Amino acid sequence: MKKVLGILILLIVVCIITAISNENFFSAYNMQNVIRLTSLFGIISIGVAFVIISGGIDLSIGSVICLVGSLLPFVLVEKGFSITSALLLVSTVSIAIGLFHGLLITKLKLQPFVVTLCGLLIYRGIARGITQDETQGFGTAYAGLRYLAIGKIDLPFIEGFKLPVPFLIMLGLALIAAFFLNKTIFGRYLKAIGNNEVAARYSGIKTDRVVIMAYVICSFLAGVGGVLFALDINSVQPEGIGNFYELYAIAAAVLGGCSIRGGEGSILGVIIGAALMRVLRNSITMLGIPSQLEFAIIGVVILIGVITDELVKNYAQKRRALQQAKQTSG
Amino acid sequence: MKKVLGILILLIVVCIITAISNENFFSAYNMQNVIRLTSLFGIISIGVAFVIISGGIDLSIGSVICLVGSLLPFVLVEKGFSITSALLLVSTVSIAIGLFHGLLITKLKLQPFVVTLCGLLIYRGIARGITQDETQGFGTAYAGLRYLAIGKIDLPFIEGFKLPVPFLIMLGLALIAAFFLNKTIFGRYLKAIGNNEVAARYSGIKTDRVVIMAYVICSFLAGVGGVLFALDINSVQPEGIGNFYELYAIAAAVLGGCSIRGGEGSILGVIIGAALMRVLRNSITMLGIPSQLEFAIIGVVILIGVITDELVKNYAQKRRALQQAKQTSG
Amino acid sequence: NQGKEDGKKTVSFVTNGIASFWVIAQKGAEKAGEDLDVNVEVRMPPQGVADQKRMVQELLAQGIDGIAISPIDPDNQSELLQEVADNSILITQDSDAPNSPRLCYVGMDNYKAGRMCGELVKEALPEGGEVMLFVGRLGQANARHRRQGVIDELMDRSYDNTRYDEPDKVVKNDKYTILDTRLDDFDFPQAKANAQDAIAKYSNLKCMVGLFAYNPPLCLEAIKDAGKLNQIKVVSFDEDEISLQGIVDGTVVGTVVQNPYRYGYESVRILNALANGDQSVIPESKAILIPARTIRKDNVKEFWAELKSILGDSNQTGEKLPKTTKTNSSTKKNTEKKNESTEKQKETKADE
Amino acid sequence: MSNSSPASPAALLEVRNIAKQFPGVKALNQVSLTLNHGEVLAVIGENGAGKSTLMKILAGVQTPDSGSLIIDGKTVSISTVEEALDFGIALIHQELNLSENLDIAANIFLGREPNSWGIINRSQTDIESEKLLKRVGLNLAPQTLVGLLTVGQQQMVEIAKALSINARILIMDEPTSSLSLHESEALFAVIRELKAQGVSIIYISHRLGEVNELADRVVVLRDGENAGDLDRASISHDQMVQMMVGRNVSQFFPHRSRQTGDVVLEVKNIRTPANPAHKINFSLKKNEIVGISGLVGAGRTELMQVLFGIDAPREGTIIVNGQEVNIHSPKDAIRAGLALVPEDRKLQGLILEMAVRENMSLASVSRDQKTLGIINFAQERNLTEEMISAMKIKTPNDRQIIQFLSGGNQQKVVLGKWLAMSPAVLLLDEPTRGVDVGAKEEIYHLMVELASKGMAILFVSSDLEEILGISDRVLVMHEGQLTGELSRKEMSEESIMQLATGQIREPVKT
Ligand SMILES: Nc1ncnc2c1ncn2[C@@H]1O[C@H](COP(=O)(O)OP(=O)(O)OP(=O)(O)O)[C@@H](O)[C@H]1O
Ligand SMILES: Nc1ncnc2c1ncn2[C@@H]1O[C@H](COP(=O)(O)OP(=O)(O)OP(=O)(O)O)[C@@H](O)[C@H]1O
Ligand SMILES: O[C@@H]1[C@@H](O)[C@H](O)OC[C@H]1O
Ligand SMILES: [Mg+2]
Ligand SMILES: [Mg+2]
Repeated sequence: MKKVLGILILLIVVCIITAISNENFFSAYNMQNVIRLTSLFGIISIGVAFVIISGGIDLSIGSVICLVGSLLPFVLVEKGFSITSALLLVSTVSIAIGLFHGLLITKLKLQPFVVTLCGLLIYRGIARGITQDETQGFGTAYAGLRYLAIGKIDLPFIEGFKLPVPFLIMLGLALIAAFFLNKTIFGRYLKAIGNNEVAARYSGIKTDRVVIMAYVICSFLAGVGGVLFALDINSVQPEGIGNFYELYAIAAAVLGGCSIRGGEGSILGVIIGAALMRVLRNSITMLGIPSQLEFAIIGVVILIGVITDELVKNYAQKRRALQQAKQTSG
Repeated sequence: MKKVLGILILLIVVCIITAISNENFFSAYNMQNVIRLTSLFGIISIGVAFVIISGGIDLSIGSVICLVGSLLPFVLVEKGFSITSALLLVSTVSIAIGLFHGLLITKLKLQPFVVTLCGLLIYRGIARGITQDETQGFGTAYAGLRYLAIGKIDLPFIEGFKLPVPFLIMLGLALIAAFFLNKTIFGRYLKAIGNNEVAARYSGIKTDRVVIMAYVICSFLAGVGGVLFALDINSVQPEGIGNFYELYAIAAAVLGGCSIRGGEGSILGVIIGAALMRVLRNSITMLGIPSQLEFAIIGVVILIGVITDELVKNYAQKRRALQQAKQTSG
Repeated sequence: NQGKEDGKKTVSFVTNGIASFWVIAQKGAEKAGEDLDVNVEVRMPPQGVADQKRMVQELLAQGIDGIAISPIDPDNQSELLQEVADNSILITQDSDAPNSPRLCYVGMDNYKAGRMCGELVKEALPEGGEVMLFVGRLGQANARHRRQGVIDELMDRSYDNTRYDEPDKVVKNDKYTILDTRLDDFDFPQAKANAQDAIAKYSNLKCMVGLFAYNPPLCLEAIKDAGKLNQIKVVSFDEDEISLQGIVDGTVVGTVVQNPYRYGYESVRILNALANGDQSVIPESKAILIPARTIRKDNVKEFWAELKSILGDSNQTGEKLPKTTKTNSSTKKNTEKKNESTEKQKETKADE
Repeated sequence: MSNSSPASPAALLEVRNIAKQFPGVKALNQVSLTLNHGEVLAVIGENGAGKSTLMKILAGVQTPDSGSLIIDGKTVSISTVEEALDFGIALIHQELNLSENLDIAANIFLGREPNSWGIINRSQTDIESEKLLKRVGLNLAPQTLVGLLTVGQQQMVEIAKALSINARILIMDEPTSSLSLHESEALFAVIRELKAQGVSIIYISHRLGEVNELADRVVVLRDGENAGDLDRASISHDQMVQMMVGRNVSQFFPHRSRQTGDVVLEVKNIRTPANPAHKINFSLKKNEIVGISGLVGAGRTELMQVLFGIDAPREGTIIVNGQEVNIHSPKDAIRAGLALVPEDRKLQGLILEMAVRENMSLASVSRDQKTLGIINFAQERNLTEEMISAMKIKTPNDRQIIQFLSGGNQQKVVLGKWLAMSPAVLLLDEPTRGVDVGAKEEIYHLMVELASKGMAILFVSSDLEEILGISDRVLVMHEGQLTGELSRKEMSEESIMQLATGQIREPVKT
């Protein structure tokens, strides 16, 4: 909880500043949008968090989003698949990608950075090849399916505000993810491996399986993200969609307390990290800052975030060590 | 040398296949272009190799290229700087960026991945802010300066073929880099730190300085790359230039035998890696493969490269160990 | 190239990026290739100027017979264009480079098209109001010209395509306020988010102008989502299906369309003729202007049908297609640099 | 060849003709041994003899190339850790293997969490961990993060973890190498208790005293082969050494009194960051060998690290050769004439992927540089060759990658690296940890030789035998405090232990 506090405060501060300078920030409409996008980015960030906790990295998720996001409308609209078989297909594809990464990393002992960098190049290439770079969309059809991404649900007590459906999806996934991470053997193993793979192996853990599972989860959630992004924007340009999303997701995870060294991370933190990234981009518009400076500002805020985090952590560690010393000597 | 062999063979194979199917591949004109681009990418890859050998990573170089590449024409053309002061300015900027990264990584102990990811966002943002997203160029002026990037030198014996000037720049930088890496204390320290930073510190090495130096070299060479890219294309779009170049540079370094774990790497290998990346893209056009598939193919080739490399390395290690056993027991 | 041996020429069509817009152009180019028995290579550089340069040089290395290019940054690309002219045949399309040694230009005037777009805004908001612009990148010359055209039209300024309003300043007169231009770098989710953010921020926003093909549909999504279909008008550029449907439904005021299919077709036709030594294809004006057209509710069905037939089965429509535009008149207008919006409007209608 | 013991009906485990080839090394060649019910079997041998490899095979971490394992008379195959656990075999590895980000309970039950449908039963692990911690004498809450523990405490957690398995065969690979006498005693008590319960134990150690004290039987390995067995009656120090090394190691502790010279190092009122409550004062003379003794976590390493500039002291002064020196980094320390052979060879001492030559010159390369930072390769080669012959380092050549050398030879390279700097004061932190008898002897001789040539040597050791064996004087620490100083005459196991457990005593004037 403590780890999450810093970033939560940062999020609140950004919200307050923006709200003060523009009252529309807290309008139901704007909040709905921010929440919907936070949910989409949150979902892919949860996936990447699993991989980061296992001590790996996944640079390919932007391209997985691209591949899945292009394939879905492509097979539905151009190839006439049924919704079920289309969803089945894209799930299979994303899971297969994760499996592929996991196998190369565990069995061939390739570096995650390198494997997923190649993935980044390959999957987008495949998407572009299949679609011939043509923009894919659902036209005006598939309203039911699109409800998953753009639907909203009335809340009983709050006037005007409706909850975007992706938020519920994200919430469900986040709860499951948090449960897995904190309460199950899998989560325990994942953290152990991220911290010390050899120790985990010597304890009889089948580390390869756990690591592969992490990559599968990551790619699968990227696939879910790809589906939702496609349904949301209804217009997927294979060349452009998802570019750099891996970096946003990693940034969200790191902001949320995942250590790139592995072994550490909380799902709540990751969601807050993703929210901070989205709120920032929203705030930049709300505050009337030119688009050009958007990324510079996001970069600076992340940097400030991790620097403060580091300083606070150092301080906390020193205090804790001191207390510990007292305890043992006492 | 052995490490470089595999990738060299791959490069030659790709060249031969392309040349067989399209005689123009080996035409003087095409070779000049391939060599010029190889040189530009080679320069930035050398920089990133230093950081990788130190055990770090630099994700920001594409944005450094963008910042420097936009600043140079901006201050020359719009602000009327002299060539000397403009070059001085961009060198200072790129060195300052490296220093900034190095200090955050060594003194504040931030993760290189995170620091340079923020850099990736920030520097491009700054470039876009300064230039207001306007495309920057030198127009028809600055022919002398532009000679650095587009000039060609007659070779005494080879008819028709002229050597692009960037190749000479790259060659010079590569020789200096190889010298530093292999013949000087700095290079020795860098490799030691990449393998085991703690042991290096315990041996009296000021590891922070060496690491900072690696980041400075990397940013500086990215800056040199930025200058040359700008002079070459003469038209710098701040939001587009250099996107993903960090990944190409890292891929070239990894292909060339740098281990992402640090401690290992050869400059010759990196240059060959960069050449392979460029030749591949050229070949794809020459072979008439649709450009959509370009990245997919590059990704697959890199993957095959690292997989074979891994397999060969394993095999070689086994053999070497066997020989050693004979020696020690004999 | 295999083409060389059987005497077939090979020409290339180089775009400024990747977009469905260009896919239509590609169809046109390929159709011309078929009709005229010439090899066509279409190249779409995904990463801007550097990529474009590389692709062009690779084409030159292959000994290409002619290149029709949409230069991303014509002023600064003069050397590359010179290189093409020296080693092959150079024409420009979509975006012109008048100071280059190009033999001819196929396309429209983006500044002028921008002004047409501005007229649509005026039609949408006769009383005036707050307007937002959305576009992928401002680094691209055509985007800048379009944007400037819209602004100048709304500000009732003179016809001057060298003007440039800094993107971070609000431009306004007593009627219209152009609040901002938001960029998305071809990141579609962000393009939609930009539209949503604008709706959230400006409660008095009256009109959204999407300057790249994908922008208007995403603006429309955002407006629908916000339940503001009656309050915020969308003015569109290009012929995305959703934009066209929007015009049919009345949710989009209108769109300014180019004719990318014809850019492709004409480019190949001219290159082929030039490569075979036929100079007569080049008009005196050195420009084959295929002017932008304004599509409104009254002509959208007709236009859409035409578009569908082009894309659906180009074999049949090949004949119907060249609704040849007599370009001379419009070229003159163009050179007059006059801001006669009503006249131009008539002219575009006459094109139909 | 191997003299495999005859299969006795009482045998719980039989290892028959196990062979294991590593790339380049025949780690095990037809090795056999027998383990009976309820016995403590010690396995000894020099560094690289193959002890750990054999144990890893038993624990399912590695698979043998040939040979068979027989448990309860049945031939079995063990190819994973899980299978080994199923047979009741647990291994405490030579190196610590804990996840520092998890708490004690999580580490103890890692891989064997009590669970229903994958959901961990947290309260159960806490309760059981608490019991186990009491058993090994560790007074900590099960919820404490392992990363916060000292090395010794972590080792005790490893032991608790092994106990939790309720193994029939418990293998301990050098469990005491990071334990001090005190903790070692606690461990021995646990071992005896287990033995009484009928658990069979395989015990590996380089500390022959312990072996003597604990073992029912000893199996000796040499160069990956059986070198003989000893039963309880014939276990003796000399006999073990003889079998391990293949020769008599005479004069094991070569103490000779030397004339001491001037004071070289003076430490005044130093307060270390880990133990800021206490000020440390002592001095060191030329030609002197001073040992620092104490229990695990007594703050000895911390003191060495402060002296060498790894950690900054809270306050105090360090005086070398009469001059106060400012030490903020190892570089400063080196300049002042200090050198440190650190505690953890692999982590702090060596660049494992580099050659012997490059490791040897790592400290001196900047001093010996030609102009402009260019490495003087000839000088480097000469230096390395000199050291290799002077210290009798066993390596095919100076280009050998150092990780392929045995522990003792690696340690000599680390020593050589510092001797090349001709330091006035040599700091050694556990210089013989994990080093076999043969190499140990050579290191002791080297220390004595260096001291007689005028070097001042300060060495930390948890091995009381060697402290008593070669120090001219001993400093004893307890929880960060220097509790006393004993002259050669005064030192004994008892007097040291008194101080090490916190009974302060007036320093003796020398
Ligand atoms: N994974 C491995 N790969 C290659 N060689 C190995 C490996 N593990 C051990 N060896 C080699 O096998 C031999 C036996 O090593 P082992 O660790 O079993 O020795 P040991 O008797 O435990 O020594 P020590 O007393 O130093 O712990 C050594 O030469 C060692 O270098
Ligand atoms: N860098 C550090 N930060 C905080 N505490 C530390 C640090 N290093 C050591 N300590 C603590 O200081 C105390 C002394 O540890 P130190 O390692 O110096 O003891 P030691 O006598 O050398 O024992 P060992 O046999 O474990 O090496 C221990 O409680 C340890 O946990
Ligand atoms: O230049 C093209 C432009 O005309 C169209 O509107 O959008 C895509 C661009 O590439
Ligand atoms: Mg061992
Ligand atoms: Mg110690």
